[in-house]
Amino acid sequence: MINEIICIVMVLSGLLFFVGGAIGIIRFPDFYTRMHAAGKGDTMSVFLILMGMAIYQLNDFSLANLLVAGKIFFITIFIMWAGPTSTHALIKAGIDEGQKVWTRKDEKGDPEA
Amino acid sequence: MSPTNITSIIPVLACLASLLAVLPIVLLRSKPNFREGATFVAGFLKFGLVLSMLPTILDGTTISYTLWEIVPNLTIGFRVDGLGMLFALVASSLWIVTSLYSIGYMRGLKEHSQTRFYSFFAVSLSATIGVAFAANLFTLYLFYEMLSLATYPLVTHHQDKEARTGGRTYLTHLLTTSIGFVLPALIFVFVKTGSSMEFAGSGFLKGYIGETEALILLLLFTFGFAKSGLMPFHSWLPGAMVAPTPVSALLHAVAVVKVGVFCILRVYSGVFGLEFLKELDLGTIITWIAAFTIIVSSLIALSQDNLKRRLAFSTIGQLSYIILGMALLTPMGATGSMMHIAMHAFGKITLFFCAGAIFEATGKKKISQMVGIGKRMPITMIAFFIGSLSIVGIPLAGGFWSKFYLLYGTVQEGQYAMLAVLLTSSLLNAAYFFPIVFKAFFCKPEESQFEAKVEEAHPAAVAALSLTALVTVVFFFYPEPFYSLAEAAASQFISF
Amino acid sequence: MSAVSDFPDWGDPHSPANSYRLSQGYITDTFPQTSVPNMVTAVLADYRGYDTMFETVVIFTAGIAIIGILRRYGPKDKVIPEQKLYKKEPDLIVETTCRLMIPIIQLFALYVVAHGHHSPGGGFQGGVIFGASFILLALARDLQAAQKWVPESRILKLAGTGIFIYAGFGFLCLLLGSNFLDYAILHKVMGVTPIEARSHSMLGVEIGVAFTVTAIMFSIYSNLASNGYMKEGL
Amino acid sequence: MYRLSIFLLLFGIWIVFSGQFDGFHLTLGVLSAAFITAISSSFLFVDRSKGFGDRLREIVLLPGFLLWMLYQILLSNIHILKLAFSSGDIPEVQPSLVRIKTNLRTDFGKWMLANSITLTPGTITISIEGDELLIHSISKATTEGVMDDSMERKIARIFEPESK
Amino acid sequence: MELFEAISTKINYWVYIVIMMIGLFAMISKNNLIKKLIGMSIFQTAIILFYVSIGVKEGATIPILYHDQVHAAHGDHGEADTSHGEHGAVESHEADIHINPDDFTNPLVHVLMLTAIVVGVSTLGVGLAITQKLHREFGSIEEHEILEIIKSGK
Amino acid sequence: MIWIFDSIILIFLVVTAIISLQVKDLLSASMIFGVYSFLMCLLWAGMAAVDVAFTEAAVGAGVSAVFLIATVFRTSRRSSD
Amino acid sequence: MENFFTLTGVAIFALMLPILYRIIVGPTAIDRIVAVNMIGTKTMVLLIIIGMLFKRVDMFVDFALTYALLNFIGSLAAARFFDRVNPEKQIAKLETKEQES
Amino acid sequence: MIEQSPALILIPPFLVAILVALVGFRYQKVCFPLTVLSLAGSVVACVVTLMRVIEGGTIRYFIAGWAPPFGIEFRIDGLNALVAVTVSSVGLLAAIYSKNRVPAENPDKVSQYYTLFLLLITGLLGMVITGDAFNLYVMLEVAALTSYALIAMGPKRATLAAYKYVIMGTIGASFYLLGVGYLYIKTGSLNMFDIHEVLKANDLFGSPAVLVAFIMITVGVWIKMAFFPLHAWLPNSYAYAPTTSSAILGPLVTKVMIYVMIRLTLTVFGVEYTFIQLEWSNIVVWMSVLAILAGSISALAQTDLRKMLAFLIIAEVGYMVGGVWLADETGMIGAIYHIIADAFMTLCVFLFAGILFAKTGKRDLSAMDGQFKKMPLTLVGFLVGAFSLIGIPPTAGFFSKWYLIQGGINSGHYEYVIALLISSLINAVLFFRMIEIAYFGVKPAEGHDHNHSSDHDSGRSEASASMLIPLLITAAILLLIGIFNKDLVAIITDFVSPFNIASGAR
Repeated sequence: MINEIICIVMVLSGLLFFVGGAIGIIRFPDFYTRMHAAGKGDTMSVFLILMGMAIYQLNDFSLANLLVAGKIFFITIFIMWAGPTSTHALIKAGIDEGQKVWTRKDEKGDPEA
Repeated sequence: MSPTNITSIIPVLACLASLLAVLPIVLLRSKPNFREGATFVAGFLKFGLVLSMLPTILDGTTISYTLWEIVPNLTIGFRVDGLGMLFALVASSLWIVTSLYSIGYMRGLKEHSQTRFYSFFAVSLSATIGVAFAANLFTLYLFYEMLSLATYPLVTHHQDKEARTGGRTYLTHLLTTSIGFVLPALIFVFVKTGSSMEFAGSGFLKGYIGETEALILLLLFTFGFAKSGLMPFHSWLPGAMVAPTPVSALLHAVAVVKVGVFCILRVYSGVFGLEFLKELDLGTIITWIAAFTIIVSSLIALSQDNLKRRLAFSTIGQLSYIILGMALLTPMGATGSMMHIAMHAFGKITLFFCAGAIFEATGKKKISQMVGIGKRMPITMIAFFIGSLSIVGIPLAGGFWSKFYLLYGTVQEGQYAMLAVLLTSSLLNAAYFFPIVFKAFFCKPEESQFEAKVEEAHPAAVAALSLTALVTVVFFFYPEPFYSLAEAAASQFISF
Repeated sequence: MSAVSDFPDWGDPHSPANSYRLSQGYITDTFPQTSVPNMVTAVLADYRGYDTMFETVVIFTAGIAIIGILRRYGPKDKVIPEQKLYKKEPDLIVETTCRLMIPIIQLFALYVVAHGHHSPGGGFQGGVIFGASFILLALARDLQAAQKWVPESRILKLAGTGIFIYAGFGFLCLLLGSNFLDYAILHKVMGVTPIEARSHSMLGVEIGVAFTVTAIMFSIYSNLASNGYMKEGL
Repeated sequence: MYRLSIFLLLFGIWIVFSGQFDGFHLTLGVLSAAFITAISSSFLFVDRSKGFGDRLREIVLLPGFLLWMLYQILLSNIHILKLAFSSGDIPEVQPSLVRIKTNLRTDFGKWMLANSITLTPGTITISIEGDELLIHSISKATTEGVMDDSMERKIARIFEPESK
Repeated sequence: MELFEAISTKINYWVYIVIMMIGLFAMISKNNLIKKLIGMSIFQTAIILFYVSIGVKEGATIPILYHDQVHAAHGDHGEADTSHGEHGAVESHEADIHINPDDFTNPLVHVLMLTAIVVGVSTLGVGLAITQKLHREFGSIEEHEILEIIKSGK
Repeated sequence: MIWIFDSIILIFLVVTAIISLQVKDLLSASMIFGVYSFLMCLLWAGMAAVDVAFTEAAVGAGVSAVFLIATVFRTSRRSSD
Repeated sequence: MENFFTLTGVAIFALMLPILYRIIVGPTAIDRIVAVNMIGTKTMVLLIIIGMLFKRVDMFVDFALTYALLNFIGSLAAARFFDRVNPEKQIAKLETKEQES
Repeated sequence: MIEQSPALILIPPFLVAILVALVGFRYQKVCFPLTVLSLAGSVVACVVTLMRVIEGGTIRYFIAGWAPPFGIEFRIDGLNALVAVTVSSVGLLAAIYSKNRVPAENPDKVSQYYTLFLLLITGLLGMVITGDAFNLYVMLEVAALTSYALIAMGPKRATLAAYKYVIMGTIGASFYLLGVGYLYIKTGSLNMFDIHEVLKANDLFGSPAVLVAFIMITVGVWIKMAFFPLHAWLPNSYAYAPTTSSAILGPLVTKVMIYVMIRLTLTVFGVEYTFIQLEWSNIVVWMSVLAILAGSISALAQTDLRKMLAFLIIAEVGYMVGGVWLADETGMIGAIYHIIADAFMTLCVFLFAGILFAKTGKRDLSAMDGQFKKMPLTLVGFLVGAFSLIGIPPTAGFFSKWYLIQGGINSGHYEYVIALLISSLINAVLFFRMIEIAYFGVKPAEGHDHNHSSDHDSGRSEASASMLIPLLITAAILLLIGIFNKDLVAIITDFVSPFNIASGAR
């Protein structure tokens, strides 16, 4: 039961961060800032949700389930490696492509132009 | 009256004799003498084989041999009867003569590709004999097609522009009609009867098809065998005149056109049966078509200046005699038409030989240039005269007899219109042949028309044409073999 | 067409016309007959092993086809001289990540191949993942690095070996006197029961598939990415 | 020795993956781990000079660091959330590019640092050039956050104890 | 609700047709060669969707046996493994394992579609290779441009 | 329960399919095709076709998207339609 | 609990909508790619959730992992694409501009 | 070993294909002998299987030993075996022909070429001998992928043609797959014979799903065989592909697809359903009439030799589709016989086109200029093929036409008969135009200078033996299967007659 509650809490908070990422990706003005939302929001929320699942999986404890939880944990580790790297790669790609950095100072123009 | 039948492989051998001759001809291509020797050997062999069957056939017996069942229910079979024998006899004998002539002609003109010429000549002859001895419609068609293709290289032998056009006309006509008309008709017959389409003395189609179908089939067959030169599909014949003269001779006298006519006769008698045709009263249509062709072609012939073209149109007319005779659906008409196959063959081949000889010796093709040539080439022109006699149908030449029987047939049937047609056309024949002879012998040539020396053609050619002329005369006095063959055949077609 | 196709009685419910003895039979009989809990794998590699063999051949064909279409050999085609080849500036972050990942990906790929019997996966998926590890290397460094690891000749060898393994199992059955691909006969060689022989042969077959897929996936990638030169990639 | 340890590591991972403990699958595991060790062991650890003790210390200290990182990620997410839900046209957003210098020497250390910076609030590493990191920062505050080198020191304590 | 459910069970088939038409349309009408290939992939996927939809059974699980069933078969038959775990679907462990076909989706279509996916990716690969070759030779991947080049070039 | 997922995914599928064909930038098109593949994979997972989903995940998401990108890189990125 | 997972799934789908919006509208290709990357992550989570619903997570974990992996490869490939098509690096330019402003 | 012959049909080309890919990569010389050997092995296996079929009736071979609905089955009857023999022997001949051409046209890629070549044959053979609807799809794709590549390995325009082929071929194959899916929904089976049993047992013939399945399968197969309105991919592909490719694709791919159509109509859906219940025969026959006419007339307009032949293939496809849909036993026999005959005659003319291209480097008809002098033997081989396409007696083409026309008359489809005849005539025109050019030269000699011209190119230069021998063998085969067509037809009849296709009465 306690597992379930932990799970629900974690999943919900994960969802919350997802919402943050999703809103962020719409609202943020330029590519780089959106990248912040995407990269960070995803990593954390995936971590939370998956760990929630893993904990729920341990509800009835057995070796098999432990291993499944271990695998889920492994995925999260993986995400934590891969997430920043791909964020980094993409943001670098954006710079290579010549995406303009949106700055507060020129407020007159279209931020993305 | 059912003729007794024996099985023998001789017809096959007769057919194959010339086909196999191709091999030595090609192998001996570097030695012209041996090559032509091979041609002769094959020719005599073939003639001998054909002749060896003659007595049997004259007894009223047929010889048959089934070679191969190629499609279920359909065989490649050989069967020799009177009509086939008659035709085979003419063809094989004339091959020898033509070979003789062509040696003279080809060597005289130093033509190129002589090996190819002789090979395809031999193949054509095989096909011709195959047609003559075909036991069923299918075999007939096979050899018919084979003949069309084998003669193409002969027609276009010169390989120049004219030859190309002529050859194209030739093939277009023949293939269009054979594939477009004969083949469907053939398959239709096969589908309807389901039989093996063996020629029977009195036809086998009766009872399988209705009147309309019969009419359509009849027309398909009649026009389909376009080698016979019936009027709408005749134009290949003058077109094919571009061929070397021996080929023209072969085409117009022996092999090709006679094959066409022969096929038509075969179909009328062996497939439909003359009685069946009579029952449906289909003969009249054919006679009118034939009559039209006769008159029109004769009229056209009058206006031709090129000798070979004139002969070609003459041939068209003469062929229609044969069809007309058969379409009269009387025994006498049938006999006459069959005899005309032979008689016209000998007559016309003589004429062509002569035309070739003139061309070889002088290089002239036009009639208007031949004034006074009779003095220079007396033998040739005498032969020409005899040939014309035969074609016109005047006594002292074999043509008289066949025409006689044809006329007799019309009278017998009471078709006086046809009688009139035949007579008119004979007059026209005379009108377009005799002036040539007259001018040749009795008019003075304009000066400088001929070069200094104009002599007779190559001896072989002269020999050949005199031979045929002689034979033509002989047939007037002794038409017995052909008459009895024709009568035997006719008696099978129509029970008296 | 779209209108008509609605007519037949579709149905997700568990008893449409498709619960014919075929699928029923597959579900109930696979385990007793082959001792493989993953029915898909069992059907794939055994009942319809012939299909799968040619599925592998399709992959192989695609690889060869792409080499045939795109590959450019010879000095005259070498439009880009060696020194003008694109030199990627090293990116430490990506490279390190990939370096750490690649062995684990490969291990995972092998795991997928080996556990096709018990969980989803099998030769094909494992092969793709394994191939992806090479692609990852090529992306992280450059094509040359990956090429050094699996040069073209080795790709072909690998791919061919894979199919040979598959067909070899089939052929062995044939030689032992049974039908083509009838693994049960292999118990004579393996020394286990026929059922287990089927199970083990399936694993062997999957390994063959994995070989081929690995090689061909990388081959396709390297050809496509280098436009046939195999010199510089994406 | 290096290969053996890699092999053992991989085999451990295999067991996590596999979840089957019968002989057959373990054999397969040994084979695959050996295979991977054979073909790509050189990828895992570039720096082989480190002794066993160093590795052990890394393993011991890493979880702590990870937990701290987790906390940082949480912070960064909250930060994003705050930004996302703030009204108006997000006044706090004021991006800038920053260059910071690092004292870390090893590639692995730099990598760790870069990734950590990416995961911490409001900053993303764009590139590493020599010992300089180019960082995109979302606001003034985060720029300042990245300037202090506490993170770098933590990483250095784990992976490069001899430096500093 | 009944009606809604009826529609929702058939929605697969409707959508498959829609997707197929999208793919077909793209294959036929697009000018860009890569777009065409993407359309082709979508088209193929639609077919796979159709097939997989055939095999679906309401309330059935993935076509892999439960561990318990496997163990029951492997272990001694007499020793009944009582731990059902959370899976209630296991019927019995008596003499032999008993597998209820309704509990598992149809594995056959999955097998077929594995093959189809593989074929799809192979075709895509070959198509892409041909596209690259075309670009190499004509310098364009727009069909109408290529056709113009051919027309003007020869 | 899963049919809810199914229906949502199906709608998404149609949308992504259309987008990926309408986008003028081929690189985006291939990436969006990747999304399409993701969704397909989800759909199949939802339909209990695990192996198919696995394959699609491997092929659609990973390999074929990379192939497409490689080709776009080697040819041209702009599309007239 | 099952309902909870279903609702979670639906919520994640709902969260895909804004990302989808970014995909449709996304002014540049790279925006789209970022969005695609995000959808990939969400898909992975969804996979696990589906596994939960089937009560067979052990089967679904494998390919969630595959998924994460290949998603990574996909975005890496896209990034490399930009790396290659823009050979002159613009980082320096960007910085100078930054300093000017 | 003899009872394994069905499996052995496929194994030699399949395994050797891979061997070629492996070994040939390094040693190019071994590719050709290996290819020929393996195909020869396949031919032997096919012939053995045919003999067994003739002796003992249908052979059933269970792959992997599972009984039919579960496993995949080869069910080999007269039709299969005949077509298999045809396919493998055509493959063998084309392989021999390819000896010099492949290194000439694709110097770097010999091993790949042969691998693809062998895999194509494998795929086609697989399609022919399999008894499983889905397996057929897999084989179809093997064959399709290889043929895309084989075409795309040609020069510029071939690539575009190959692209078109990829698109069309995929649509076709996918339609086929969909059709199989519809069938599977209704019957739950994939084995062709089993499907038929189920359809019959549950009386599903009225179901719209089966109807849609039928439509989809038929349309899919039609696309693949380039039936007239769906033929757009074919002409350019075959015209611009490497010569060996067109020599193997032209004869085989469309023919095998027609085999597939026959197999599906007869075995899966059954005669009753296809011809009687649907009442589509008339429409399809009219379509085939259109196909024949369109193919022939388009062929007339071509100057490119191979393109012309490609259009002729479209016409020939019309023959066969029409022949099948005449719903007449003889027509069916004719169609099946025509598959075999047409495979060889198309091979013959494509081989010739390849030789010509190799010799002159020209694609259009002017390449024929005066070739009679230069390579008479080659021309003889070509003539046989041409005559066969026209339908001139002793060759196989005549007899197939014979049966087809017979079927047409039997079933009262005179329009089909007429179309067939018109097409024959057009073929005649086409080929005699070519023969004329070969015989006379483009600009015919002006009477006097034929001596001159014969001096000019007196040198005879036959095609090299590796090209000439297959051509002559093909020509000989054409004559042989023409002359011995009765035995062939007996086998076909044995196969067709149990289906009780209505004969005659209509």
